[in-house]
Amino acid sequence: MSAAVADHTRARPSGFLGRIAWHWRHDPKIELWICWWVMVSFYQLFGIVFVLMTRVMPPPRPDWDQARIVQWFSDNHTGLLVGFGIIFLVAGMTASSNAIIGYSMRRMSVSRAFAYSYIAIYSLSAIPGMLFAGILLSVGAMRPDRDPRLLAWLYDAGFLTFVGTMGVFLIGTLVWMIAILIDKNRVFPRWFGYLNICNLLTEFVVAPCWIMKTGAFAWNGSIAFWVDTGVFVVYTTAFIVLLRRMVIREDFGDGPLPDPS
Amino acid sequence: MGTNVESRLRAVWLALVVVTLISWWIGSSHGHQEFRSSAPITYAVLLIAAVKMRMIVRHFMEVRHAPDALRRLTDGWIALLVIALLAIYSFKLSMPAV
Amino acid sequence: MTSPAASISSREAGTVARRPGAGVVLGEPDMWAFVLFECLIFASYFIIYMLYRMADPELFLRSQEHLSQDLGVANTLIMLTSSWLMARCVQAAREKKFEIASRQVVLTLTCGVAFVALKVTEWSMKLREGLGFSTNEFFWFYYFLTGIHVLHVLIGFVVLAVVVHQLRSPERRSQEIVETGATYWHMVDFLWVMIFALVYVMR
Amino acid sequence: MKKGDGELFLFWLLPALGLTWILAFLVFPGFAPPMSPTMSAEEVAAFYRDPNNLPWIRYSMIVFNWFSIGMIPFLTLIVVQIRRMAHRTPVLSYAYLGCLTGGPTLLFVANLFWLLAAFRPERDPALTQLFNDIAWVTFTGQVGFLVADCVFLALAIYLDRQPHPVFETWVAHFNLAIAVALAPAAFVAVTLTGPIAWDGFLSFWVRNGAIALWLAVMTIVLGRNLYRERRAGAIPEAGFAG
Repeated sequence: MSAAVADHTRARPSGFLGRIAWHWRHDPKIELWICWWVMVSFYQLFGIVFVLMTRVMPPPRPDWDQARIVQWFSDNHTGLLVGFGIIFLVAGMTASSNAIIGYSMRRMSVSRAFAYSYIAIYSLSAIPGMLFAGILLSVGAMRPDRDPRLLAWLYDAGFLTFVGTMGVFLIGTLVWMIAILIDKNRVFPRWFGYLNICNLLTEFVVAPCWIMKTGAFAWNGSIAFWVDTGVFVVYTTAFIVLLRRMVIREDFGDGPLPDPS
Repeated sequence: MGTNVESRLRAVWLALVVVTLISWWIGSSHGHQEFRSSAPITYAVLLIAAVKMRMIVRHFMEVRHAPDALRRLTDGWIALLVIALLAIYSFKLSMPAV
Repeated sequence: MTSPAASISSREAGTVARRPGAGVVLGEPDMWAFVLFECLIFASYFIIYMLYRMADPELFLRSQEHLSQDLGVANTLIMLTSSWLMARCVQAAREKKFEIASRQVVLTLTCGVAFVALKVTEWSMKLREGLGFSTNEFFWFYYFLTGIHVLHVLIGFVVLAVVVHQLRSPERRSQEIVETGATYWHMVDFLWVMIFALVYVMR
Repeated sequence: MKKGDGELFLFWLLPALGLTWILAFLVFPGFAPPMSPTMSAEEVAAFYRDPNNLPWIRYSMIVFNWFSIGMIPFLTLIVVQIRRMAHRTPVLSYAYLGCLTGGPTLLFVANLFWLLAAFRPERDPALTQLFNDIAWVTFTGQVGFLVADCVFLALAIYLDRQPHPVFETWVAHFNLAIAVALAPAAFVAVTLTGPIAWDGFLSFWVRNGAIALWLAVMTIVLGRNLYRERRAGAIPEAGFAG
């Protein structure tokens, strides 16, 4: 084994593409790195599409009249359609984030039930969390001449499903939190376990968006949207960094694989 | 030694209760049914809240034994929060409906 | 559950002669990271509340009249007392008086239950008076701030249950976990102090 | 009982279910030829009200509703194949597993809106058109999970470095090609005419053709694997032991 290590560390090239090729061929953690990079790219893409292209984040006002909503759809016609096209295409990238998080729970001293329930919950989270919004707002944007009452319904439905999907992320976060806090292997630091409480509580804080049309608790409100999104960004950044550390800490060696049977 | 700690905790608790009752007395309507905007009451109440929070943090949460950084952070948070709230109150800053 | 021996022994030394400024935090530092982040989140809630209040101070005063100051004070006293009992629990556990410590947590928990019961009573009174979440801006914040706080109290019940579980059996009794739970509970206490001042008393 | 037994039952479900899908696909009047996105609300309403169309819309969609979820056992067999590959971690099989419920669930949503549109065709034509739009955009545009499954499987195959890999390398190339063929359909809502509109060459013919081809080829490849494993007598342990 030591001979093999010496052999390919010597061959490790320096160019960017060369390095990628080296990792592809020799890095024993390549699957984990692929999942990690796909996760990071997904969140970058998500930010670009939702903030810059579709203008869905920060959300427009819930109290607009029908004329203003029709105006919004036509202002953002191309951005909505192309942006959500990208999201439809890459929706499956979320699975790699769920896979690596599920894997993190397999490294913990907890039952497999945790990893499996996390993967099961999150395998469908993208649908109420963003794809319904994408479908409804795309359908709104594709026919600007549709009856304004129907456009207004698509607008409401699109934003409420996007902002107001709560239970999936609430229970999913809860499962991960419990796993982290009872884990004896310290795969994640305990502060991150506690940070899960903050993320979990945002799902309660956002609930009034189903009731309010203006103010701090509406779907574009300073509390229901801005504070919650701030917490979510901190939380997401934290787990991306921590998952990277987890992958770096993994030590498979690079000897022969265990016999699969 | 243990009884010393006990009596200090009891003293802190008593002080907190007394201060709460004072802010209750300040805030009670004194026979008037109507609430009126009152800067002195607001200042007093928020400052009392700051003192209470600091007592809880210092004594119950034992921040007086904590590293300097944590002491500065908690004091800084309480001070900044109360200053910000009083500034908004004094200068009547308000927010468009968002 | 982990119980780093080093941290416990430094604690025990601390009970005999606390070195001022030696730099020990109550419980895990990780819990303190959480407390500080929660402070940031709640500070944003409080500031947004104040900004809304100053947009229409009259409305807030008129609505505030409908709250019962007495119930607010009762809640505050219950919360402060529970926090005191929790501090006593930490001290008792430090002195290895686990029976006493355990009793203090149970009393803390009882105070917590009384707090929630009182809060629920108060909410149902307001709702019977027709003052609901969507009544006006003041009541948005009233229900939101007291509601999110009660959620923290409910999470606190789980935390206190873990502490009781620790104290009950000689195999566990991790001082660090007891103190970590206390840190959480005191945070719930001092957040209530601010909510009480802002929602019930200020003018 | 040998571990791995029963996989052949799940496997042989697929050709049977495939027949029902082809049947329902051919019978649905909206697919032959595909409805144009440029139809006006009245034309769409007339399509659903047409007594020659209405029963076939309903029956074909009910058949889809019964059997389209049958895709999941088949995809799960592929997850088990990935678990048998020479990987150090199970993450790629988790990723594949995480994608395989999304596609059929979204197909359900499309199915729901087609059935809704057909339930009361006398409804306001604007509503019928809305339901029809949602159904078509969901049906055609939601290729993300399928694309991701193809890419994850390809990665898993490329990384399966052993003397006798579970799948041959061409299967990975083939899955990537299918992913590329499916990709344009995601942009279905961008235009109402041309190749990526929902009745267009790329979004309808290439997309659905690619899925049919993928199912046929993967059935053969997977079937060969399952029978080879049984002939060899050594069925590696399935599940998530890793």
